Amino acid sequence: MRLGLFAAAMLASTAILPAYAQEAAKEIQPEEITNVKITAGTEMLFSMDLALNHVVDGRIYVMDAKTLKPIGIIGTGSLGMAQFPQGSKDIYVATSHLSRTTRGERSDFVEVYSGEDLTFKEEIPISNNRAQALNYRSLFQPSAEMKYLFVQNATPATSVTIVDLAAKKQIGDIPNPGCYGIFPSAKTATRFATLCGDGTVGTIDVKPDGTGEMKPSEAIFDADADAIFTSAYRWGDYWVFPSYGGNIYVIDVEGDTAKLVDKIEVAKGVEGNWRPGGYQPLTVHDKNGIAYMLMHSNGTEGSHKNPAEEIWAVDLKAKKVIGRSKSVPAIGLTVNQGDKPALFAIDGLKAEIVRYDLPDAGKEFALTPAVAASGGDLPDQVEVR
Amino acid sequence: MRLGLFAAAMLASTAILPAYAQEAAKEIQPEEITNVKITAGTEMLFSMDLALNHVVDGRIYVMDAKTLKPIGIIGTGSLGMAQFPQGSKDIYVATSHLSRTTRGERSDFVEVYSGEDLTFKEEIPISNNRAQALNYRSLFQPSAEMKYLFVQNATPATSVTIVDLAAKKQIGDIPNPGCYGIFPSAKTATRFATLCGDGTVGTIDVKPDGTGEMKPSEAIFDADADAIFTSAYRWGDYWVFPSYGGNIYVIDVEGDTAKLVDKIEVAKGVEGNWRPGGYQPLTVHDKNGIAYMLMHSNGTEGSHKNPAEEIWAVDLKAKKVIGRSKSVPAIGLTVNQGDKPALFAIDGLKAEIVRYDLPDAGKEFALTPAVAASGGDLPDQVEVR
Amino acid sequence: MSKLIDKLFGAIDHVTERGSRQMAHRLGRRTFLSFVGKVAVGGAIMPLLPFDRDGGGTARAAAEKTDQECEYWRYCALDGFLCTCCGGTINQCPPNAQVSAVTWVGTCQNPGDGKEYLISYNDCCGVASCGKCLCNFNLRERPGYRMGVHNDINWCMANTQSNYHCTVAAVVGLGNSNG
Amino acid sequence: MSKLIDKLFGAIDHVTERGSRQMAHRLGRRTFLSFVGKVAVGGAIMPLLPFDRDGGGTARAAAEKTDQECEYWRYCALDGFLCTCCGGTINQCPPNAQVSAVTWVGTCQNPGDGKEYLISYNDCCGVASCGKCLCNFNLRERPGYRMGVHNDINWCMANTQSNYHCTVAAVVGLGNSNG
Repeated sequence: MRLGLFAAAMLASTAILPAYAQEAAKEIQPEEITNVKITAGTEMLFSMDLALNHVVDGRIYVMDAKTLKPIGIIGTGSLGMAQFPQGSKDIYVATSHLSRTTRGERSDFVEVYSGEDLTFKEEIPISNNRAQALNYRSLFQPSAEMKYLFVQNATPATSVTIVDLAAKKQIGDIPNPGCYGIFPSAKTATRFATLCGDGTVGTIDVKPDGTGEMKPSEAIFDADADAIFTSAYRWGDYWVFPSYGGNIYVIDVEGDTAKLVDKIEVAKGVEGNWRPGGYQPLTVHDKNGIAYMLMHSNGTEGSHKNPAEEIWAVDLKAKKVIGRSKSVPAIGLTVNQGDKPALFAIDGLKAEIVRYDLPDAGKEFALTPAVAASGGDLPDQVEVR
Repeated sequence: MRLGLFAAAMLASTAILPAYAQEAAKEIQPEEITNVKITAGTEMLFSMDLALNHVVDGRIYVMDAKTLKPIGIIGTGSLGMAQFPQGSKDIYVATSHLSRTTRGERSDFVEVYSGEDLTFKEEIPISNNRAQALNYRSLFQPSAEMKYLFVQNATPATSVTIVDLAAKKQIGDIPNPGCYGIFPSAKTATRFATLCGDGTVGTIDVKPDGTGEMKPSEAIFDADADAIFTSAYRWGDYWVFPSYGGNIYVIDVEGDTAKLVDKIEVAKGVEGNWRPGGYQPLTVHDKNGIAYMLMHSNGTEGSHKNPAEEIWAVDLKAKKVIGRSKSVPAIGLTVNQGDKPALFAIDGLKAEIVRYDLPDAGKEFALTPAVAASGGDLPDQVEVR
Repeated sequence: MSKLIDKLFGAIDHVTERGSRQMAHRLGRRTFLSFVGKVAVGGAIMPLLPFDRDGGGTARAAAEKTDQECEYWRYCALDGFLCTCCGGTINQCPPNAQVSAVTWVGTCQNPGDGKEYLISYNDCCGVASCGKCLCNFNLRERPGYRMGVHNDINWCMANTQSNYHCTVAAVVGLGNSNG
Repeated sequence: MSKLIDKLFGAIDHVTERGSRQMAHRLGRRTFLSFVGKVAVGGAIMPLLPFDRDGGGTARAAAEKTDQECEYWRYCALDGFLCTCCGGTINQCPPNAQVSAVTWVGTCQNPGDGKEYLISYNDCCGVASCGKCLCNFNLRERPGYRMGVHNDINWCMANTQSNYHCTVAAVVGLGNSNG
């Protein structure tokens, strides 16, 4: 029952409630009003909604990954980023709040929410310079061992805020001028890489005092001719990037400076000028070593955010396309990492999340449409854990 | 030019801008980027958008009343109320902001915006107990002579916050238990009336120290059998209320206690059981003494928010319906007060504002559809000044 | 029962502060409690409500509406987002939303048994507005001068986390609308 | 010109604080200004731009698009709400929205004269998001490591009032995309 009928109770005697309601109480067991409990171990799908029409009120729609039935919502403020680290039970949000909703003073925070019941746990103040951008997974990343959280800043000068998770405070703000995006080392908790406009990849080692210098790699890509998307996925210790021109760059950021491991020319020799497109155009099933890419035909300069017509499966070891399938007009894609893999795509036109079931490991590539559900007003990132 | 090209300038030399853009500057006069100036004397239409799907981010869409072309937007926070006093150049908003957008500490304010350029001017803190309700014009009213602003509170216990406009501060919070809505006296700046659930109308005189006692009228209406809507308009010194049952109550609040002046049985004897409906179901053209009402047929208990099928014109002096016309499914209605009157209706299904031109004074009632424009996500009040 | 009342009053004093405390004082504690006592603690051992909570079985067969549809019988005076579309159930808020401390009520007829029930419409609070399944029925709804049956206001008003998220519809008693 | 530069630097120092000041320092003041100088003050006395601002006349005849449509030629790299649908014009913010202190640029071909122009996309800031005429074209757009041509970020970032409202598209120079 909780506090349910307070209003009715309080106001009954002052003619605020009609007489019939005052007579209403009879011998019946009133229903208790409580909260839904999330079943432990539920695989969750997270649709990040930019909500551009109401940009101060972004949110994460949380769904059951199997059925896409709603579980709840987490508010993410103004152009907030979110992270759902595998192995963690928490959800991290880096965002901004304005003191008067759409105006007034800006305050930035890393916020921690429980992945078990979606409740707010705590907030860590950070400097007010984080990139207020569309949801790109590379703008907010945890380090190896969850020692740090890294937040990409832009004023528009770029730098990276370092949050110490044990101390629960910001310990540094390291410039990465001309560079953007955070790609942490898998083994070294103090190390991350960043993509630079001159085609190099910078590596930054965070010192205990929160400072650090960027060490450039050799030139790895050409931002004019074949720009790399900043939405990347891990494959083992590597980071896997799609490029505007239809290639996959496999980059090793574990060392002192970053190295190009492989460049797979996915679309080469295929008729129709197919290219990757969208905001999250590639995902990798780590165990199988298969990348899935959102591809559109007749690609041109400027088509790099076009929704997909097909999803391609690329075997990263064999370095070849192993399958193609029709797709909803998707602008974002992720894959779960279990033994029964499924793809989750953002239908950019319907603003829906679509689940495609994938064949078991070793079977031929095919997509089986399973379920679809609203992903919010303008979802631009999808994650699963 | 202002500060336009800062980013490009700043970043040009670091390979962040492509070479062609660095070469781009040629002999050409760059356009200056400025602000639109609103032509003085523009009659403005205000569509108040509840934006329930993003309830923290309510807004007023401001349009040119003649063309319904957009002029600008004023953000109104969480379930904010607005007032556009005739004769004033300012716009007043009573609203709430949360410290973390959708969570955290609540702070309530009266905010003042310029009616000349829609910019924010100042805010007056008020106690955090105002009614966070749909937009009802009676929940936020100025006194005569603009001495006070009155804000209806609900915790759910009801009271009225008194804001002294000269001192720019809250001076009182006067209980109106069992009552709701504010209907200021036209002549006495310290006096307002309020509707009560027992069918009386309370009158409160604000003392200089911000206190006051409520004096009940005789019973004026029956909240069970013929409840009065709380959205009312002025006709001279009177307030005009529609009722669920299809009547108009003309109430005089100028005296020590309120008095029923007239009860006009608008729908009596008309086939089809017509009733008023919506959130703002009646408006009055003060000079002509004509009330316009949103009417739906087959009215029943619970149909009082149904959208209109017709708009009826009621001559308040002659106490009779002088015309009926088809209407969009309207849930709100207002009329401008000039010599070329026009009605502005909220189409509740399309979320549009529709302008109907009215015949000149003395001519037969007819509605001429003029223009329509988006009123936001979920407009629930419309005003013109 | 005294524990329930203590809890209720404690919460009221805490959440609605001056206004409701004054009100309770003005009305007298006994009057204040007379209604709540009957509804909240009457017939405490009845094991089950006489209808199916998910709208299945008899009730559903008669009504042909699920609790994710506006026309479901319990929603006869509900204005808001159905929590059943937002991760909640007919009487449970989504995992992270506070149950509102105060409510409005409706009296709705269950087509399954033809009886009327008193429905408590609790808002769920403190989370961004859900935005799904917006419904608006107003049977016996009245303006704010009958606050206990008024649905055009945020009933999260008395919670520490006051943002509106969605609305549940719990049966809390038998009703009698006298028609 | 020095007045313009003072104004520019003053504003930059004020609004973007540490980050951009460091950046300007690191790059050197001369480098920093080399691009702005050319664009902002080149050919200061040309009376009119060689096309119709409202998309009428020759330009419109060729393009058949008004500046309230996404396909209008100036919007070739614009991602956001058109201010022309929000109470602004092609190069004027609505009355109460701040012009952004920083911008991204595009190089778009005007079908009216076949020439390419450098377009400054200024966001208008400090007012609730407009929500009308959402457009998204990305000619020569690049990720944030080429920040000056990146459009997936809030360019109100350097304003005291940082909320995104809508976007204008002002011609600030002749362009040359080399194809």
